[in-house]
Order: sequence, then structure tokens, then C-alpha cells
Amino acid sequence: MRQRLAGLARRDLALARSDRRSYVPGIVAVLVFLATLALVLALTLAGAAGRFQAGLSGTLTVEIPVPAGGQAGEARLARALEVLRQTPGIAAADPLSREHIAGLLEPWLGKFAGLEDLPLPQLIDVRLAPGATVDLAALGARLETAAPGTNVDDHRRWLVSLQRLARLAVGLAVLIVVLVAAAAAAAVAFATRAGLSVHHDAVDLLHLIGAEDRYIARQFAHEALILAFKGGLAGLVAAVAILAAIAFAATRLDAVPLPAFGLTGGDIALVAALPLAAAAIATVTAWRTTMRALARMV
Amino acid sequence: MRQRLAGLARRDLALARSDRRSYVPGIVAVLVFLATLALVLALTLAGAAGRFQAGLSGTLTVEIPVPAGGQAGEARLARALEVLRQTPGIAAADPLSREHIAGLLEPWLGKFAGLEDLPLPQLIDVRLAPGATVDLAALGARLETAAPGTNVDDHRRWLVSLQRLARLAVGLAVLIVVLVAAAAAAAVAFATRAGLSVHHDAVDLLHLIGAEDRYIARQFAHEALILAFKGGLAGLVAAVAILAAIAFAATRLDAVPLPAFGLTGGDIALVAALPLAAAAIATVTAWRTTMRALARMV
Amino acid sequence: MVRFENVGLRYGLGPEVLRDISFELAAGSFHFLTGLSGAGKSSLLSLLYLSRRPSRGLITLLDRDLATIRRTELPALRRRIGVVFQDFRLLDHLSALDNVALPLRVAGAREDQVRAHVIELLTWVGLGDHLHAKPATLSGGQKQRVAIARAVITRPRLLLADEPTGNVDDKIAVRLLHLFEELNRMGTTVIIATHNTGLVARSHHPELRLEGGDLTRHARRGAA
Amino acid sequence: MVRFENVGLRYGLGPEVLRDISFELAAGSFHFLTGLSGAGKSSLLSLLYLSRRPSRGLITLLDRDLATIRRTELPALRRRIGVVFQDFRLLDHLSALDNVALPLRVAGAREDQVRAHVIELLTWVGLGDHLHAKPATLSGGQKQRVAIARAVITRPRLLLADEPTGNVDDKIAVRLLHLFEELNRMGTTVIIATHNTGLVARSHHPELRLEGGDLTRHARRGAA
Ligand SMILES: Nc1ncnc2c1ncn2[C@@H]1O[C@H](COP(=O)(O)OP(=O)(O)OP(=O)(O)O)[C@@H](O)[C@H]1O
Ligand SMILES: Nc1ncnc2c1ncn2[C@@H]1O[C@H](COP(=O)(O)OP(=O)(O)OP(=O)(O)O)[C@@H](O)[C@H]1O
Ligand SMILES: [Mg+2]
Ligand SMILES: [Mg+2]
Repeated sequence: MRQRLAGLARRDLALARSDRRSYVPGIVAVLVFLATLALVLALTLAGAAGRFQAGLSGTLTVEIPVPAGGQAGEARLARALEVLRQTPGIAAADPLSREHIAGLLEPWLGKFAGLEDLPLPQLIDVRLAPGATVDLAALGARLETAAPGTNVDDHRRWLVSLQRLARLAVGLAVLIVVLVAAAAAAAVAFATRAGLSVHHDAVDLLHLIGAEDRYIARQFAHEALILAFKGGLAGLVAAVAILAAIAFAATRLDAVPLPAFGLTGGDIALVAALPLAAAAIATVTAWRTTMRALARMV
Repeated sequence: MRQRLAGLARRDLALARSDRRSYVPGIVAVLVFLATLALVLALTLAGAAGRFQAGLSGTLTVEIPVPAGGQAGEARLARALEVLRQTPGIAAADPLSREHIAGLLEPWLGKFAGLEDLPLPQLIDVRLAPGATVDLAALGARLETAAPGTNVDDHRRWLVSLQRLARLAVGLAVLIVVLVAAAAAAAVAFATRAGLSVHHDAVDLLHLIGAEDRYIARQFAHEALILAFKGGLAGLVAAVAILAAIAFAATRLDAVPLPAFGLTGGDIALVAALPLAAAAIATVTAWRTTMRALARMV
Repeated sequence: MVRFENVGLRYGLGPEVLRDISFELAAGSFHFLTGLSGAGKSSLLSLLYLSRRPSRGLITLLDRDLATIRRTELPALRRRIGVVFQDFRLLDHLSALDNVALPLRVAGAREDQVRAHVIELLTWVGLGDHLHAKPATLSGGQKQRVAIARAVITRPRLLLADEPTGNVDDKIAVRLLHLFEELNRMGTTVIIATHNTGLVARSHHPELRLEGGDLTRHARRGAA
Repeated sequence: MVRFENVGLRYGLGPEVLRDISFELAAGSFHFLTGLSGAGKSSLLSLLYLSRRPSRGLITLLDRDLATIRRTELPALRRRIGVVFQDFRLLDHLSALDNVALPLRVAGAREDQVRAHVIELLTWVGLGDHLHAKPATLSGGQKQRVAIARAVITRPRLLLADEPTGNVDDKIAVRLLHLFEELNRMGTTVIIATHNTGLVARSHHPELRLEGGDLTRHARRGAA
């Protein structure tokens, strides 16, 4: 075993020395940095969307518009509430206060003096019993007769666009990670070929002495592994530092950094695996590049 | 002269070959790319701010607020207009229509049915005679007696923040360019030191043969010049391509790219000089680094 | 052991460096390869250590026809050949000890056996005090001896030495010749390319002489 | 021309390779430097071509005390010294012609003069057909001759040659010796480190022998 390890770490080729000027760690650091940011943001977004969706999916909102023909608002509200409370599967139906509604509108209307005098629609917050489903078409028809113009919103539009957003973010993150992996592989392949040409004489000597291609490729792969892992670790650390700074800034002073992004243990493991993935890609790429190039030598 | 040129281009050291794996062109490309974007955006912002300022500086806006005590709006407007038209130095004073004002407010209030019924302030657009100055304090006092609550806005707040924004943008651009220059110099110095160690034997031989430090440094400087210029050019081309795409997208199909950013000939020369500047920095850095390192050798 | 049949070699579009060379060496034989500078001695050796293929002709080596050999078989074949290169080809960043140990390690030898063996051989060639010296800190003759030690450490079946005494004094040259003869006695076929006429004259081994691309054989003192 | 006074040299913390060496060589003299492999011949030469400073003692060279010389004066001094390195030190990516032209170009010679001069010298050492060959495509002896041509192209005041005939046959060795003697006749001081006892024996030049770090002088055939 010790024997085997010594074999793996063998460095007949002065790769390490010549690779002090290697661009591999730098490039891998930047790539892992980007991949980490992309992945964390996508996972955060997906997580938030999931939680938001869970919160929305058991609720409905009923809107009773501003009276058109002078009909008393309060009466319409009472009738709608009655209909709702009689519908099986609905656990609760609470009208929102006028102040609450004005608060919701404020970002759009601004705080201006005339706001109190403006006629406002009325909103009812409806919670369904857990697991219950409600026939929205039938409910809508009954509400229409009770209070004409009433509008039932099951947040489907929101839910759909949330899901679309989350899927888009995850897709983008996956795309970025794939691109990053491809770029890392390309950089390592390029560096390996350059290394082979720089160390051509030594490689040639090893061949003449009876070394198999594997013996030589192992050294290039080992070097690539170390360089890429170092770079990847640096990139990960930088990304985590930036994210922690963002989380810290976002939650001021009373936050533990990562939970602010709402990552699960699995998410964190995924992100932490990025330098390992980079090292694995680099190792395999260097190995393959070397084996292919050596096969073309005598 | 030919002799001298041959001397400048001499390549006893196989720098070009070993520098196929140099990271200098790549880094310089990225840096010049960033510097170009920063510079163009800053110059555009500064130019736009300048033009906007020129457009604003000959105008005033007089605001007559929503009547408080029921005084007739039309009468107050007429009195204010009279005061303005009697003031020397004022070329024109035109009240804005109610529709115009509603249009200005719409982005904030949204299009809602009650808008027509809302009480709105009245605005007068005032243009000064070219070169004229108006005593704002005196004008304000006279307007106050004519129509109490009237407000004169000389856009100074706007002008000041525009100037501050333009100065900030230019400052940021300068900072970015300086950082970019420092990063380029650091990258070249690092690469040069690596090159010196890779070519140590050849450098040593040149010394023993009687080469002066200058003879050796010239080769490193020449190589750095070429690498940095190539990288810089690539970065500039990439940045211009991106900017052209933005300009194209911004003005749809009927635009000539660069004028859309409103750059002057001088601005364009400044931006086009970035690769030259990068090459100059690289050359000087490589020269100095080599001379300093050689002075430490026997 | 070694058989050339109408072998020719040219570099690129240049003239033939070797032309129409045919000879056969018996297993366990000992030959000098001589010829003027540029005659093609190193080129001929490079055919033997499988660094190059001939432009034409057939080479049989260790009972293998080199024309039909597959790439994957080369390492095993090369491990049975020891080479002293004219320019040494030591790896600069490895110590004398590691340079000499290289063929053993490449062949997967056990580390505990490698060390003792290498130290013994290096001591024998007079480098017991320079085990851990890098090539750059060795004298010319010391480098040459490291190169020789690397070539013989595996007791190869075929030993090819290119000017192995160019940088050492006559006393060491004779000692190294004894080393080669010792190996030869144990069954190794030896070919030594050299300009050292004194060395050739002092020994009784036959001489292969390269001249104008042709090879002629000269026996000496009644040896085969 | 060259004067050593109690010169000692050690590498790092090792033993003294040269110890307490004193001698003086007249301008225009011709000496062989001999000694066993590892005796310190190359080390002594490296002191003379200003690649190293002695651990102790005084060296005077071309009327300059090397202890007091400033860095900026080195190039001019080095241009008056020609060196044949034991391991040649040719630049791999330059042709034979460019390698030999290097000292002239470094000294700022005019390009039109350089070419004809270099071609003439390379032809003289038998490399007229290999002007544009890179070192990797030259034979051992050919590389050595390029190295020698580079050392003498500037007609230096002092010529230091380290084992300049280790890779060439006796005929070329004699020819090269004539080249050195020709230069010597024109005023160049020559020092040749060599193991080639034949070469030393055939000539009448005095011998400086290094042994155990000490230098002794041996005249031959009545010469100085
Ligand atoms: N890789 C190569 N490419 C082109 N020509 C070559 C190459 N190697 C050798 N030559 C040429 O082939 C000829 C024979 O070279 P080789 O090295 O075999 O000679 P040699 O007998 O070993 O000479 P020496 O005694 O000087 O070492 C020389 O003219 C040399 O220039
Ligand atoms: N750079 C160095 N660092 C440490 N030791 C060195 C260095 N160069 C030479 N030596 C040691 O100094 C001693 C003398 O070496 P030197 O090269 O001068 O011998 P030499 O007489 O030229 O031998 P050869 O005839 O084999 O070339 C040797 O033992 C060598 O190992
Ligand atoms: Mg040869
Ligand atoms: Mg020596």
C-alpha cells in the first residue's frame, strides 16, 4: 500500500516546478467561484420558491371590487363571507382590514393625503382545510350570485410563474456548472499538452527506459489533480466569503450567514463538492490527454 | 536601421515557444475588456450628463400646489404667469396641460379610474433668454404674493446629482483602469520572473558570452509587448463587439453603433489606446523585472 | 540476438546516413562500434534502442521482428535493453540515486530492494559520496558514470553504450570496460560506440566499423 | 595574464574542491589542465570565465583584479574570453550558424560581417553541410565542434576549453588542436582541460595537474 502510494506520488517529471507558472489553479479558482455563486443562488431561489409555494398552495383570495352601482360594500362582503363559510373544505375566511389593503397599495400609490377618501376593493383571505380540494368554478358561480363582480384568485398565476422562475434558475445554474466543467476540462487539456511538449525530452527518456504510458500519464494526472483541487478550494472559499458577506449585509447583524440563504444540508454538500468535482474532471482530462498524446509518440 | 530592428527582434531565448502556454495574453484580454467597458460606460454617462445639463440649465419649473383653502386654481395660475412674463430675462412661460401632468404622475400612481377626479398641482415650464440670469429669490417672493405656496424649481438638485453621478462614474472608471493597469503589470512581472527561471540556463550562457543585461532584458520586453498587445487587442475587439450589440439592441435596427453611446472622437481614441497602453505597461514591467532580476545574478 | 538485413536510415529528405547494412550479432557477444564523427554510430544505436524505425530493411532484436511489434509490447522489450546515451540524458531534478533507480521503479521493483542495489552500484563506479547530488552539481565524468549505472542497473540482455568513456580518465575508462565485460560474462550482449582508439586497441573484442554509411567487421587478436 | 594567489573554492558546506592554488600564466602561453574525473578542472575553469567567485584567494585576469571588479564591467571582460563548455551549452532552438554567431551579435557586430565569418569557421571544422542544423539533429562530435567554433569566433584573448575532444575521433582532435595552436600563435592564451592523454603526450605544451585540490606544473619536452 505504501508502495502503491509512493508510486502514485512519483514525480520523475519536474511537472511541479514548471507548473509554478501554470494557469490551471487560477482558471479553476475562477470557474469554481462562478459555479458556486450560480449554484447557491439557484438553490436559494428554488428553496424559497418551494417554501413560498407551500405557503400559498392551501389558500385562496377573494376580491370584491369597488362598488359600481352604489351597492353597499359591507353587505356584499357579508354575503360573500357567508357563501365561503358554507362551502365544505374551507377552513377559514377572514376579510382583510381597510388599513391592511391600503398598506398593500401604498408602494404603488404612494402615501398621499387623498388615500383615505379613495374607494378601495375588499379582500377576503381564505384558508382551505389540509388536503381538501374546492371546485373553483362552482364556488365562483355561487359568489357571483351572492356578490356580483366577485373574483376568486387561487394564486395559480403566481404559483406557475414561481415554478417557472425556480426551474429557470436551476436550469441556468446547471448550464453554468456544465459550461464551467467544460471550460475547466479544456484548460486542463491545454495545459497538459503544453506540459507534454515542455517535458518532451524527459517523457521520451522514460519511454526509452521502458515506462508504460500509464506510468507517465499518472504523473500528469496527479499534478492536474493537485493544481485543480487547490484552485477549486480557493474559488470555493472566495465564493463562500462573498456569499457570507451578502448574507451578513442582508440580515444586518443578527444572522448566521449560510442559513440566510436557506440551504439544506444536501445543498451545502453539493456546493462543497465542487472543488472535488473540479479535481476529478482535471484528473480524468489530464489522464486522457496524456494517454492520447503518448499513443501518437513512437 | 535594419541592423537596429534586427537587434530589437532578436530571439536568442526561446521565449515565444515556452510562452505558448503563457497566461499573459488571456489576462490582458480580460483586463482590457473590463477597462474598455468601464471607460465607454463612464464616458457615455459623462457625455449624457453634460448634454442633459446643457438642456436643463436654461430652464425653470414653477409649481403651484393643489389649492388648500379652495382658492380658484385658474386664477392663481394666471397671476403667476403674469408675474413670470413681466420678469426680464424670461423668454417664455407655458403652463403644462392637465393631461401632461397626469402623464408624468402615471408611473407612480398607476392608471386608475379615480385619476381624473384627483386634484393635481399645476406646472409652468419657464425658458430663460440665452445668457440671462434671474434672481430666483426675488422672483420667488413676487410669486408668493401673487399666488401663495408657489414653488420655483431651477433643477439645481437635479444638476448637482447629475454632476455627482457623472463624476462618480468617471472616478470609478479611472479607478478600474488603474486597477487593471496594476493587475496587468503584476501578471507580466510574475510571468517574466517565471520565464527567467525557465530560461535560466540560456540567460546564464548569454551572460557568460558577454551579453549585457540590456541585451537580455530587451528580449523579455519585446516578448511581453507582443503578448500584451495581442491580448489587449482581443479584449478591445470583444468589448467593442459587446457594446455594439448593446447599442444595436437599444436602438433596434436604425442605429449606427458607436454614436449611440455618444462618444466623441477623443473618447474613441482614448478607448482605442487601451491595447497600446497595455502593451506599454507590459513592456516596461518586463524590462524592469528582468533588469532587477539580472542585477541579482553573478 | 541482433540481426540487420539491408537496413537503411535517412533523416527527413537528407541523404541516407546508414545504407544497406546487414550483420548479425550472437547472443553474449561484445562489439565495439567505431567510425568518424558523424558516421552514424549514434543513429545505428537509436535503431537498436527502438527510438527510431529504419527507413528500410529488417531488424530482429531479442527474437522479435521490430517491424511487426505493437506499441504495447515496447515497454517490456525496452526494459531488457540498457542504454548509455552520448549526452547522458539524466533527469535534472532527480538525484544520482533516483536517476539510477529510475529503470527499476519504472519496471515496478520494490522500493526496499531498489535502494541497496543502487547504492552498491554507484559506490562501485566511485560515486558513493555523491548519492544525493543533482546532475548539475556533478562533474562531467561523474554524470557519465551515473548514466552508465542507470544503463546497467537492471542487468539488461542487451547493453548499448554511446561513447561511455568520453569524459573520464583512462583509469576509470578501464574500470568501466571491466564492468561491461563482467556483464557480458553473465550473458549480456554488449555494443560500445567509441572514438577511444586506445580502449579498442587494448581489448580483444571485435570491431564494427561504420564508414560512408556501410558497416564492416574487424576481428582482433583471434577473437570472434 | 592569469594569476592565482592562494585560491580556494568550496561548494556550499562541502569540502574544498580547490585549496590554496597559486600559479601564474604568461600572456600567449598554452597549457593543458589535467586531473582525475572530479579533481576540479571544470571548477577551476569556471573561476576563470567569471561564472563563480573563489571562496578565498586572489585572481588576476587580463590585468584586472577580479575581487574588485564591478558588475557592469563583466560583459566587456567576458567578451575577451572564449569558453568551450564540457557540456557544450548550445541553445537548442538556434541553428549551428546562429549559435556560433551569438558572441558576435551580443557584442554588437554588423550582421553582414557576422555571416561570412561564421560560415568560414564552421566549414573549417567540417560542418559546412550543417550550417542550419539545430543541435538536436547534430551528432555528438558535431555539437562539440559547434561549441568550439562559438568559443573561438571572436578571437578571444583567453581561450578556455573543457574536454574539447571528448566526442571526436583522433583525426579531428588533432585538427582542433591545430586550431587552438593557430590562435595561440596569434596571441591568445590557451588553457585546455582534458583527459585525452594521447593529445597531451603528442604536444609539447606544459601541463597543469590537479590532484587532491592542489595544482602542480609539469613542463614537457623542454618547453616553458
Ligand atoms: N535527428 C536528426 N535529424 C537529422 N539529422 C540527424 C539527426 N541525428 C543525426 N543526424 C545526422 O546524421 C549523421 C550521423 O549522426 P550520428 O549522431 O549517428 O553520428 P555519430 O557517428 O554518432 O557521430 P559522433 O561520433 O560525432 O557522435 C550526422 O550527419 C547528423 O548530423
Ligand atoms: N555546482 C556544484 N555544486 C556542488 N558541487 C559541485 C558543483 N560542481 C562541481 N561540484 C563538485 O566538485 C568536484 C569537482 O568537479 P569538477 O566538475 O570541477 O571536476 P572535473 O575535474 O571537471 O571532473 P571531470 O573530468 O569529470 O569533468 C566534484 O566532486 C563535483 O561533484
Ligand atoms: Mg554519436
Ligand atoms: Mg569537468
